[in-house]
Amino acid sequence: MNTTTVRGTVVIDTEACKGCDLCIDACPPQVLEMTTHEVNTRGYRYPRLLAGCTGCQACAQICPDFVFQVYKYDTPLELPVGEDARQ
Amino acid sequence: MNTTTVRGTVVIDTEACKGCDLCIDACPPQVLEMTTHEVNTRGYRYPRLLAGCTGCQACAQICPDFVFQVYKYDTPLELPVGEDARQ
Amino acid sequence: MSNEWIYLSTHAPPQEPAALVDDFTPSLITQANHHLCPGCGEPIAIRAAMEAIEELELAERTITVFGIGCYTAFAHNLDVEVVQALHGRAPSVATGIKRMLPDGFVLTVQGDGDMVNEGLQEVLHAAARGENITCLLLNNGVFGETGGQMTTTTTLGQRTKTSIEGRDPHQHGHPILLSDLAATLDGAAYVARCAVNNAGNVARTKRYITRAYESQMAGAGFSLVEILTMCPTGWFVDTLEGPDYLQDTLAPVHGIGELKTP
Amino acid sequence: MSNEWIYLSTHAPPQEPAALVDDFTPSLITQANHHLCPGCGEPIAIRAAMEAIEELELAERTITVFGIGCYTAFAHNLDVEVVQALHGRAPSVATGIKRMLPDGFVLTVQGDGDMVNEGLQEVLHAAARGENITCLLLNNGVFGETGGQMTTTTTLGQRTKTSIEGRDPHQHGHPILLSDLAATLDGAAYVARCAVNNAGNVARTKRYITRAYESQMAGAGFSLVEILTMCPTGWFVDTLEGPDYLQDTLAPVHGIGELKTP
Amino acid sequence: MSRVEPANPAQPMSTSAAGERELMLSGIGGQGVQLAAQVIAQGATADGKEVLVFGSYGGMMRGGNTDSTVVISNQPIEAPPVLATTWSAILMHHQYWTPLRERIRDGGLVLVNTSVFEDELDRDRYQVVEVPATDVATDLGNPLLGAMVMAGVYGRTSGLVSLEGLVEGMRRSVPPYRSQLIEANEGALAAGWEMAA
Amino acid sequence: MSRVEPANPAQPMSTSAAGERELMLSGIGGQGVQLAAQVIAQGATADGKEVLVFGSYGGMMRGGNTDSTVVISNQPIEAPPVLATTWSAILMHHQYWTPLRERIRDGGLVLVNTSVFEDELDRDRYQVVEVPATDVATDLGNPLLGAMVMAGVYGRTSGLVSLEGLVEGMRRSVPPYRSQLIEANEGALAAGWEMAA
Amino acid sequence: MSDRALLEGSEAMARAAVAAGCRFFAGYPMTPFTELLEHMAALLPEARGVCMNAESELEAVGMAWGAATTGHLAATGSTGQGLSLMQESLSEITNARLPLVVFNMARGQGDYFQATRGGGHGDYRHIVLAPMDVPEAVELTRLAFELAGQWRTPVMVLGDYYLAHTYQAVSVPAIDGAAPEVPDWALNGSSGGSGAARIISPLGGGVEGEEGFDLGAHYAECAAHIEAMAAGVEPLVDTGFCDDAELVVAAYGSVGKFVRYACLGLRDAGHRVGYVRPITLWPFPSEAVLNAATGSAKVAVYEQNMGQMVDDVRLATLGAVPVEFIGRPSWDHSGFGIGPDINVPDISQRILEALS
Amino acid sequence: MSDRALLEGSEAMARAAVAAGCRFFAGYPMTPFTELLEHMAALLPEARGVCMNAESELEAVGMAWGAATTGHLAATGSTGQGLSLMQESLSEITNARLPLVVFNMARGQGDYFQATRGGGHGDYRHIVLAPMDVPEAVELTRLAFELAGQWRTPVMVLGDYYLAHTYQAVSVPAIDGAAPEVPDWALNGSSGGSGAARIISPLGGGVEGEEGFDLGAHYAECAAHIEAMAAGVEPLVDTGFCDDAELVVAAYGSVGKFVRYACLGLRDAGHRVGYVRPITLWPFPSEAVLNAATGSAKVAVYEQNMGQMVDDVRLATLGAVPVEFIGRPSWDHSGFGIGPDINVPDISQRILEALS
Ligand SMILES: Cc1ncc(C[n+]2csc(CCOP(=O)(O)OP(=O)(O)O)c2C)c(N)n1
Ligand SMILES: Cc1ncc(C[n+]2csc(CCOP(=O)(O)OP(=O)(O)O)c2C)c(N)n1
Ligand code: SF4
Ligand code: SF4
Ligand code: SF4
Ligand code: SF4
Ligand code: SF4
Ligand code: SF4
Ligand SMILES: [Mg+2]
Ligand SMILES: [Mg+2]
Repeated sequence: MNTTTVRGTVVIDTEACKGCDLCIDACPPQVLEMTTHEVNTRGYRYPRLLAGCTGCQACAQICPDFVFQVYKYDTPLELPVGEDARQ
Repeated sequence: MNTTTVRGTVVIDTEACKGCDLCIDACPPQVLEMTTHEVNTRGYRYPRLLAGCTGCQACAQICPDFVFQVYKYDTPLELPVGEDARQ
Repeated sequence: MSNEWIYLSTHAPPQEPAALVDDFTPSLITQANHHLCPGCGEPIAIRAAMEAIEELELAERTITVFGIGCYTAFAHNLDVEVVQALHGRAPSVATGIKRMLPDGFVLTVQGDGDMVNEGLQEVLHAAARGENITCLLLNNGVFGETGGQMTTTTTLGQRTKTSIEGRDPHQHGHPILLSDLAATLDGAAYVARCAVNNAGNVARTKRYITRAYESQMAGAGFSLVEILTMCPTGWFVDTLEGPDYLQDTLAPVHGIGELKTP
Repeated sequence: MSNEWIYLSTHAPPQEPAALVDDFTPSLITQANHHLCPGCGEPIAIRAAMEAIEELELAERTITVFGIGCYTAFAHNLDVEVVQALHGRAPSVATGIKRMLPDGFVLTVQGDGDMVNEGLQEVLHAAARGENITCLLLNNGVFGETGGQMTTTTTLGQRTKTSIEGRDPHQHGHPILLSDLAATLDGAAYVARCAVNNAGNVARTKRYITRAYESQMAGAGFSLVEILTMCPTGWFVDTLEGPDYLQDTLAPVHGIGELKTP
Repeated sequence: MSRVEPANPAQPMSTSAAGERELMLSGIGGQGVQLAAQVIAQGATADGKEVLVFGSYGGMMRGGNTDSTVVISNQPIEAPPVLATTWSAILMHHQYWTPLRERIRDGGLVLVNTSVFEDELDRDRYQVVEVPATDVATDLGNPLLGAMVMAGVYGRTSGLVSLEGLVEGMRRSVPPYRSQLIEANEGALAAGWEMAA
Repeated sequence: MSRVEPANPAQPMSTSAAGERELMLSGIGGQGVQLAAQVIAQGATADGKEVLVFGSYGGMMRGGNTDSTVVISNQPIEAPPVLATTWSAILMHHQYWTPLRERIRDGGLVLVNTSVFEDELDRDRYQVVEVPATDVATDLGNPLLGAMVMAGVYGRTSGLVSLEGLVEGMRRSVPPYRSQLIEANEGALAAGWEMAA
Repeated sequence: MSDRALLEGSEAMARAAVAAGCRFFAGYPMTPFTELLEHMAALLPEARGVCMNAESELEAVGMAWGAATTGHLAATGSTGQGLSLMQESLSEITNARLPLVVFNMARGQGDYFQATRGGGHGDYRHIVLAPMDVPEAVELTRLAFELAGQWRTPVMVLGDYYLAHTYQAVSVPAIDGAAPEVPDWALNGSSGGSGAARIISPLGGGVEGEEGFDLGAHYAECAAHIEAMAAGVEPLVDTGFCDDAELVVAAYGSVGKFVRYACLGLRDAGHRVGYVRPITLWPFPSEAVLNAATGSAKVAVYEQNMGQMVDDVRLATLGAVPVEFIGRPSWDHSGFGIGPDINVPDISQRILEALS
Repeated sequence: MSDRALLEGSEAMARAAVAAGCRFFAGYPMTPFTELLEHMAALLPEARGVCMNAESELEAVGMAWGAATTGHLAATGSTGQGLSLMQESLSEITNARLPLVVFNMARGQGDYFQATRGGGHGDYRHIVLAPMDVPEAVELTRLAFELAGQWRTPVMVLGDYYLAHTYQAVSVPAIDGAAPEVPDWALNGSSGGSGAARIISPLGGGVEGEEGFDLGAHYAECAAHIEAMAAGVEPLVDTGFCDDAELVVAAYGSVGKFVRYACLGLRDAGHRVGYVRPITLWPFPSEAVLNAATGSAKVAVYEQNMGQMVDDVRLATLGAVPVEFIGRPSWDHSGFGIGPDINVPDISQRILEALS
């Protein structure tokens, strides 16, 4: 089945997000995507994570509102992608 | 007898002079000389003119106290110099 | 939506063994929540400046002098000692501090309105004196705090609240390239310009700031890091467009790179 | 004395037919007698500035804005219109005048203390704006009026009342070369530096001043002529030594020549 | 202007402020509350009335609170920009309305946006006019027109602004780059005016 | 210092200023008038007296007027820096002395530099001591020492400064780069002191 | 429909300024002055005038100084800190005898002393006008330019955040682009070479046939001119219900409008209170204040500060009536001078306490 | 022979400052302040202190501000124009609660309002001490640093040309190079990283657990502090012959010494005149002035200006005794504030006129 190596992950404080989109372009593997309709209580859209995070911290470094917590896995995971990700 | 060509001359307002010496070096033909003992009412030594002025205005241009009036003779004079100048 | 399932959970730390490499609230910032606008570049720059202090272990000898601008909100939100100066006057205040605490690490945080408009004389005199302090210029080409009016660093053609038709050299004059100007002064040891409009530039910003700090600690003299920051609100553009606007409007004039090193 | 007879009479105009080419009181100066010190370079520079106005026939459209320094004595001694500004503030005042009288000819006369200390920001902002005015800097490297203290243009090693051991870069910082700094600004059209310490330099000074005036009248933008002037009193040297002191102390650092032409 | 006549005791003004009618609007950012206040105020001005408006806006944050005060009168306004009580109110949203609750005077007029508003009203103290403004606006094709609908209703029920005034006021208030909305706004004002019939 | 005690009426000072002795010096630039004033004042200070000096100097011009006022007392000085009258005077030159003429009080003490001074003195109003100061100084090898000679004479005739005081005062007053003159100055002071014998 | 317009205070003042002949403005942004600057920038070009985005307040006041020497009506302004930076120039512009209008959009009322005593060095005063609302601001702006030109002196219009940001329906005279004619003392270069070229200097004019000037004489003239203004400028004041008032409340500016409204309410409730609202703060309407106070049992002064105008009220009454200060500084988080205490109930309460 | 020295006022004040623990000074030359700056530059290095030749007054006061945050006693100063330029900072330094001594070597007495009301924006006051001569200046300089440290506020020493350039025999305490100990509020970087890093700001400290600050609360504290100083700082005054005086003359500073001397002479001549000389100008010694005035028929105020302190005298007496202003601005050509009128006969004459 299709998998991808995942070296890291992030915790996203969606309530702190102001929906500026800066993190989306900043993410090298492009694994961040903004919500299209969902907004936080202040009415802002926020990012969500796809499989493939490298834990590079780019999102955290550029986020003006300190929304990200970044983790690096001690040992990388192999996660299914595409249809295979469906449980 | 020894003469020199004199193209111009100056009138010196000795009372306006503050004895700074700037005109002496400024005079290209070096025909200005400071008094050694004589001073004006304010106690300043002042310049005097030897034969040979060219009317170049250098002294007037550099004098901080506007002491000089400069004339250019319509036709240059020949004035005796050295012992010959003695009447 | 249909393919919601492709997203990973990001609500809590991972179950799997993993190392926390970046926490929500950056080092030496007291609390993450602040009132600056969405997409503002200033918090990014301030984060880099604080992380560099932490990494060089300068926190316990640092005094940061703030100018007046939007960034001033962070004066009361840092875990390093702070002196709040008046608009434009930070370099003189920093001078008084550094002269009395030669072993201290003294920093100023100022904007373009603060440093290049109101305080141009202060920073240039400090640079000429070779004052051993580090000044950070957050340059967004506008007075953000007061609503996006033209500053001396606004580039030609740039539209601001007070240059609606775009900055016109005949009416509004030419922009001042502060770093280039300061670099010509003998007292200036380290001068560099960078930006926070993309991940690479953010990393570079932190690198330059670190070098500036090192040069102060080495007693090399005056150091300045100019950081081009996004101001979507003052530029009247969407937050998403901020980075490109910076690249296309400010960066071509205020060129990025190290202008002077010790 | 023995050879008194060698001197010509200089008490009255010559008997022989002759043309008056330079009168006691220079053009556009009201009266020759003034209270500046013996050997001061400032009256020489001001004479050149006024003669250039006369020669370009600008007298009836000139407004001269004076800063505060010894030269201020001439503010009340000129036959051109004058506005007395505060210490350091002349360029902004000149700006207000020029903007309201675009066809006027607007000049500032300032010293190094006035323009490079108190008013550095004013002149640089005016230059960056490309303000179509001409600024004359009478640079003697000291505050003459207040007794010869160090200014920002004082050269390294130069002894002044406040740098008794000579200017030390660590304690007093480095000199600012104003013309070099201003020349880097896009709004500056004509920038030149000269001196009045000998006849040749006085002539050159008048030449540069004339070019600066012409560039303003051509609407080229900001023009600046820096004139190195003797201040024997502030330098604590004999008037006779003034010119050489200038040559050896100021001129090597504040280099003479045209830095920028339209 | 008699106020700037040289020193001499002015005539007592008795109850010169009696004719003043206050309106306070409350809602959240993005609901068009400030625009509605402007439209009503500009409209009353166009009608030749004396008008005062003082708005506060909770920063740039989307979803922040926003409120505004309008005073309309036939004589020079005596009221200062900040008022303790009001004769009428427009409630676009409940989130930040609590401070306003106590300020509404007995016998006053309250317009409430029933499409969104979720809270109790002291219906015994003042007249409540229920307006499903956001719904009506959505039917008109744009939920953001809700504030315009409210303005229309307010003009008629309060009797302080004519429909012509409101339309003129709206034209004066809409920024050029929004001019494409003028027609829709006019429709919403008219709709509100009709509802109040 | 009782003057800066907190608010309460100070004791009347009766004639506390009675013991004060004033000296005004007048001359032209280059005669050493300011130095003489300093030497006398420094001398009195060294003697433990209360002293005040206020000098004016007519600009940088050589030959400009120069004058100075010195007040000496055994109690804190009540006199302000500018005085209308004086008990004593030292006249080094006549050029600018006119304003001083009227200021000398009856019964005062006037030292005049007869080598240069050319004007009338109201000898009936005050005691005049004639001192050919410049000549004496020239004999001592330097005409510029005239002021020192005068200081010496003044110290003794006025009884306000001791010779030791004058010498000490002179040492304190002479700038370092003039230290080679100290010996000559001391001689001139002594010579003046002797003349007054 | 009338031709009147609903204008924000800042815009109304800007229109009134240009309508009054103002042709030069220079300023630097600062809340609540910023909008006035922006409106001047938008309006002046229409009238063939100049508005400069000065790089700082020091440069703004310098530019206005220069423009004023050309005889065109010039203005500048700022807020708090910015006004402080201008003090050196404001003092010397007065000695240079130049007309200038200064819009002081203050934060709170802590700057009364600076405005009325002159915060700069030296012995000068400015005419100070303090409107309570937008219509009055329009009228006083016109008056400010009139007085500045008439007396050749800086005139300050003292406003605040409330005034800057309140919209009111007002009619402002139309702006005619006509170039206002220029007074004879103005500079334009033309007197150069005449042997008697004009000079405008805070040190005074030159002395005939001499280098330099006579400072003593010039400062004496300046002092005489200040005294002439103190005597010649009719101070404006607004009073109400004072004839039979037990308590007279004094207040100025926007806060004065709150106090005035509070008094209205208290009157309707039957309390014998009156008010006196100085509109001209210098020269202070001492006579009117004394008249208003006379017959009352007490004067209460309400200011949004620690008590500054209260000095002028005491100097006006010199003990004739007891004077009590009932104000206090009041600031919300914004720092713009909006006062949580500045509301009618609180003010009425303080007045009632003073009354009892 | 004694250890006392004959010192020019400027030097005596400089020595007194360093002896009082001053370790930082920054200034820009201006007559008659220049010599004080030059003497500080010569003296401070001896005491391991720092003296900066600031490039302007704005930079001088900024440098002093910074130095003050480190807890070392700092001072600056200037004259007229220079003081005006410092007003913005002097106002905000007060709100930042920093000790600072400001040597205001004024030209004439036209700057009394600026000194006592605060020429800057906002609602602040400085303690102001005005010596009449060199010995008093030495004592008040010491006191100024003491009060600045005690109250954490700027304290101004107000002098003039006469004070700066008069030599008097004085004994100034010796300078000990010992580093004075530093107060606990001072910054040195050490609290960084502790989770509660110190901040010194004119806007006040931060709010626990929140971004930002509470301006309303801070300004209220500042106001309370000013009131505490007004009540807690004991104002100094010098009075003489007031008990049985028909006329009491009020004056301050150097001019006060002329007036004092004139009164001495008039007393000896049998005239029933007394004098009151406020030494502390803020807080003003109102009680002492009232006491001095009580019983007299009139108070005459002599100032070298158009009348400024006269307001404080009137506020102190509130009509209890008639107050007449008998001063006037007086300037010679130098512009340094030397007054041709400032001499004992003229002053005595004015006093006699007021007496009759
Ligand atoms: C002396 C003074 N003038 C004006 C202001 C008003 N003011 C506050 S912030 C600001 C603009 C700041 O611009 P900048 O430094 O570029 O910071 P930004 O807001 O762009 O981040 C101004 C003009 C002030 N606080 N002080
Ligand atoms: C704001 C201000 N600060 C200080 C002064 C005092 N001051 C008068 S002239 C002068 C120095 C002028 O130096 P410069 O401009 O070089 O002229 P110079 O005397 O050397 O010819 C100073 C500091 C002043 N007049 N105004
Ligand atoms: S850490 Fe790097 S890879 Fe992971 S989400 Fe952030 S930017 Fe993308
Ligand atoms: S950068 Fe931060 S604030 Fe902006 S969208 Fe991404 S998470 Fe939200
Ligand atoms: S330059 Fe002029 S002032 Fe100097 S010595 Fe010559 S004549 Fe005299
Ligand atoms: S005119 Fe020329 S040549 Fe004649 S004296 Fe002057 S400098 Fe010499
Ligand atoms: S206005 Fe600009 S600089 Fe200020 S917070 Fe908003 S985005 Fe940032
Ligand atoms: S001090 Fe210097 S600059 Fe001033 S007049 Fe004397 S020589 Fe000229
Ligand atoms: Mg900015
Ligand atoms: Mg100079």
